[in-house]
Amino acid sequence: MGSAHRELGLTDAEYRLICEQLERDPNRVELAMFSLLWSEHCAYKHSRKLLRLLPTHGERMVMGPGENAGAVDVGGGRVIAFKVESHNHPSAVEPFQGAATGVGGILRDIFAIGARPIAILDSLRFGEADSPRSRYLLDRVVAGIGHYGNSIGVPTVGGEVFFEGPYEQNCLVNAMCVGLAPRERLIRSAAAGPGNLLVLMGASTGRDGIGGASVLASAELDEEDESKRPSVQIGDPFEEKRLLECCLELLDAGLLVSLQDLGAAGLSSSAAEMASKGGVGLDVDVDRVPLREADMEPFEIMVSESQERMLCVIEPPALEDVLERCERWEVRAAAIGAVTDGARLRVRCGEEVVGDVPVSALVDDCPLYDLDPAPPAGGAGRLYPPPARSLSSDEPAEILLALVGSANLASRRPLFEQYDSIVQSRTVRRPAQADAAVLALEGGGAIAISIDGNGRRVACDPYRGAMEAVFECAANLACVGAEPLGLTNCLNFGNPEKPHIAWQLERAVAGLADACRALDVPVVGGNVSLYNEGGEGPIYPTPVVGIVGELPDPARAGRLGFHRPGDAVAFVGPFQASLPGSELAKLRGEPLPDGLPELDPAALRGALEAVRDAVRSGAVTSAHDAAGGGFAVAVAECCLAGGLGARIDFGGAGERLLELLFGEGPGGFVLSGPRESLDALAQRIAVTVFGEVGGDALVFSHDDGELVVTVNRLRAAHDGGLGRVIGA
Amino acid sequence: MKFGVVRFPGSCDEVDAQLAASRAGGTVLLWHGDRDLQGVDAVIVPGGFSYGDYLRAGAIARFSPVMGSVRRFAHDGGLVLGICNGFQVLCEAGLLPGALLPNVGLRFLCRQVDCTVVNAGTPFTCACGEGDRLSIPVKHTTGRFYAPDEVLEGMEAHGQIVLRYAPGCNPNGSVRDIAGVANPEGNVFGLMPHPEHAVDLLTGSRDGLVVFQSMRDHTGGAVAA
Amino acid sequence: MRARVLVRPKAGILDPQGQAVERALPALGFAGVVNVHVGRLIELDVEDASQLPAMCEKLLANPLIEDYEILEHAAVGADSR
Amino acid sequence: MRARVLVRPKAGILDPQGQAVERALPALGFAGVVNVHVGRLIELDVEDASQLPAMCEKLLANPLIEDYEILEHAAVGADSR
Ligand SMILES: Nc1ncnc2c1ncn2[C@@H]1O[C@H](COP(=O)(O)OP(=O)(O)O)[C@@H](O)[C@H]1O
Ligand SMILES: [Mg+2]
Repeated sequence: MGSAHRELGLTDAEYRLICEQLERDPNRVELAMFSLLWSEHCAYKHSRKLLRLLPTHGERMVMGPGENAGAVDVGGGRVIAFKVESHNHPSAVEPFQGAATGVGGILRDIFAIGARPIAILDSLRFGEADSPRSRYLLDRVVAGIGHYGNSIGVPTVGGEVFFEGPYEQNCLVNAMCVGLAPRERLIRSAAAGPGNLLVLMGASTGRDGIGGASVLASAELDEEDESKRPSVQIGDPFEEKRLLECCLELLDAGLLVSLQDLGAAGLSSSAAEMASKGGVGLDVDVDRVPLREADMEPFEIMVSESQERMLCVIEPPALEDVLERCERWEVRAAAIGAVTDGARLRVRCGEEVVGDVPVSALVDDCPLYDLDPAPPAGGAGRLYPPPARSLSSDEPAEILLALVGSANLASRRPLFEQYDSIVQSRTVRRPAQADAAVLALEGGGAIAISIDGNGRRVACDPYRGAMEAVFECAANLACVGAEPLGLTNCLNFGNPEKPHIAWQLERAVAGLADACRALDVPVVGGNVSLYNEGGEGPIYPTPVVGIVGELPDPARAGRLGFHRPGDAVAFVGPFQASLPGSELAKLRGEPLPDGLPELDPAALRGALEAVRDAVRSGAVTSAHDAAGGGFAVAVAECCLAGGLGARIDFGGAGERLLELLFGEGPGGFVLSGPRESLDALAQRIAVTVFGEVGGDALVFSHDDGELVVTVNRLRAAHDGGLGRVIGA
Repeated sequence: MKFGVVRFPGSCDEVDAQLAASRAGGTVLLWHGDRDLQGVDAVIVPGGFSYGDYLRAGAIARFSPVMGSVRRFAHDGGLVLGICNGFQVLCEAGLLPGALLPNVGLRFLCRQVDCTVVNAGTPFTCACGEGDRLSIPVKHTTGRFYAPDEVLEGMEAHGQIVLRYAPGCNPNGSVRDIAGVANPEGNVFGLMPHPEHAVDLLTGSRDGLVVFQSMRDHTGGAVAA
Repeated sequence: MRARVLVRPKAGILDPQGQAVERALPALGFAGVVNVHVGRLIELDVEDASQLPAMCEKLLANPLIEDYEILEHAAVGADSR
Repeated sequence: MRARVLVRPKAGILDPQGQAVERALPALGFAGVVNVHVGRLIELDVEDASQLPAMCEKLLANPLIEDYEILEHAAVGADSR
């Protein structure tokens, strides 16, 4: 046995298994294909068993995990497709192109099932905001996402950014895409019909990412980034725009039997997946693949990760029509092979067969590993060093200003203004107008989308932290009046071969599963990114959750800002404020607690439904959930969004003043509206009406006096917070 | 009234423009490779990233076959509206004076801005009043209008400066706060703000609708005459 | 023939990209750099070099805002890939 | 000293701009143009030219995906404005 397989990331045992499957040693082409398809990134070796815990059935679900994207029914013959995916490692290496190609990749997953991409969201994590590397990465990543999304004409309607030390050496760049399709246009990737043709469309194939994404995403980044550098892929949104329009036209014309994007592991993975799902074989002739560089070897062609390519199966008589339409869109297209009835993936180079493997060996036979979980010795506080202390005041007004201006809570305007959030004319709620993005659908109704995940809280308590992520995402939807239809997630974790990371992963997936069950929301798909570690340790365990919901009337979509002076302000929901693990605790440099307070899923669900109904019925003027920074920051955000002050009676807090003002936890909402409407809500959930909208300052009167901050001062702190980071 | 909306490879806002124009008349898409303008009464060159904005925004699109026809259409007095990338294309094509340069902030910027109607006498603004303030979004990286001073003086004198960013609202460093300009004859108009994204309160504002209504009113008048 | 076309913003037109580079350099420890301008470089193999000026005027540069300069620097192939 | 830095996509790395220009040229009547690449031109006055390579590595070019070439072409002032 040689050692090439080890350099390619395969263990000796895995290599032996490959030889057994083939009944001989693999040749170079075959080994290259196996090494990629059996990588963590493609084979989910350490996560597949866990993912089976997630609930994947729901009444409205149309496509679930296993397809390029999940999809839910939104009535009227329409479906919404969506998925979130990570591009962490490529973005750490080259942030602009890494983020751009991350967007390009998730867009392809959406149109691969026949949906037109209608929205992008991004979820980003960087090291502390005062780190030069974070600033550089933030600047380039946001520019890269904007470059791709803006140029291709898909609005970026939402997202989130957090700055925490553990991401310093391993940033997270997750992108979510949402698509819309008439139900009959949906298509699967399963190849079918022996004799049918395999057509490769889009960019020509170069040496991009040879050994790229797959290998990159399956090993820890270390000092030797250099050696991984030649594999940087460049995104070309202009190419993808034509490819997208062309694919949708081919689908509308009924010309495609199946469709699949090319992503990690390029042709190898796409062809193997299509064959596996269809229970057929495929012949691929690398001689017919349009190349960007001469003299590429067959193995390079098979694993190249050149962007902006799609693979489809068509019936032979359709070829001429397909090629003509491709030409009209200036999309390269070439028939590169055919469907066969043997269950083998055969690679040819003209007449010569240069690779021949059973499809099932590539796709199904990669060994799956059991995790060996154990909680970190000494708890989260030992695993993660406490953040640096940046705030020492106990004065409520100073704390409030520090929080609203802190990197994690400051206005995201300097970032989201770099994204086109309105193209395609559906955007009813843009960033900063409401807790979730709202898109009106042609034919009536609307959808709401949010993406959330607070790694610090998951680090404190993987199970409850992951549940909180789901509830927070659902709360954002409730605030615009939307009901969740389906959930996608991206599991960003460290090295799962380490017991404490395995434990984080296992507990977090259990938390996701239980929260989804509590809300009856199916998981329609997702992505897993492991080995996110730098020299100083693992990232915070970061499950990122994206939920799509629906609301009947876009005109009634909720807003977060106070906007009617004289409205009553109420705090509602089964919220239990607690400071450990909060943003304030972070500013104070406190260590992470071991565990978060227990939560009551049924009560949380009740609150979500009550808020949703209140928003939908038009009974309230504004709705906003209390998340980072707790209740006081939530109220401040309502003031900022509406440009109005408020007077809040906060008597009776006593010793617990700071905890009640700034403590965090799920299930709390700030609503404004007519007093009677808010009182009426009390039949369904806990409601405390304790204030009124008006004036130009936010005033909390408490037992020891008053906290008074003018909206202008809040705004200066809030607007300036990120400006310092991005140098805007 | 029939609006034709050009579609280049890489156009993004052509469907939005069609939707907006359909509130004022009929619409049809014009493929970049076709020379036939299908008898439209007005042409809209939409926003987006024609040819990826590669080389220079609008530089490649202006050579497409449809633009030859648009040029003749404009010379014959037909109404041509260029929005954002369309404005860049019309400048590159020489149908409008000046050029668009990278924003002083160098970043893409998507923002609702206030604009002031400077000349309400054009076919594109005749349904407005002079001095009207319109809330319309911008979204571009290359929107800083530039023309040499002597050209600007001529433009001011001929009423070619049709739209300015309201004081304090200039998002890109455009000279003299210029947001939209016309040719001397007044039948070709280009602007960086996107009126097609301001035609419905549901999505934020309906202040941009007047541009399409003006075109319709103007065309209706011409037909009646 | 392999040719290079250098395109730069015309004198007198604000060049924020050049300014941004100029501002960034001192922070990286590079002092004494001024008058920075950022433009475009186009490299191409052309059969008939006499076409180059027209290509620049029509497509590669916008004469209203940009100056260009043509450098013919090698026989075809030297730099091609 | 006035220097010029030419920055171009590394060989083998996708160059979408170059491709777009190459495809556009024939339609404009310019035949026989191939191998088009689009990069950046940076012109600057620098006191200490020995700093230029470091400047390129750190700021002016992205060494991961771009090559650079330094042309020192004139004494300060010749081309400055
Ligand atoms: N965390 C997860 N939760 C649910 N489904 C997942 C998760 N991770 C991956 N999947 C599903 O596994 C399949 C394979 O994922 P992936 O390799 O990322 O697909 P693709 O190659 O199309 O991007 C997809 O259908 C995806 O939705
Ligand atoms: Mg896919």
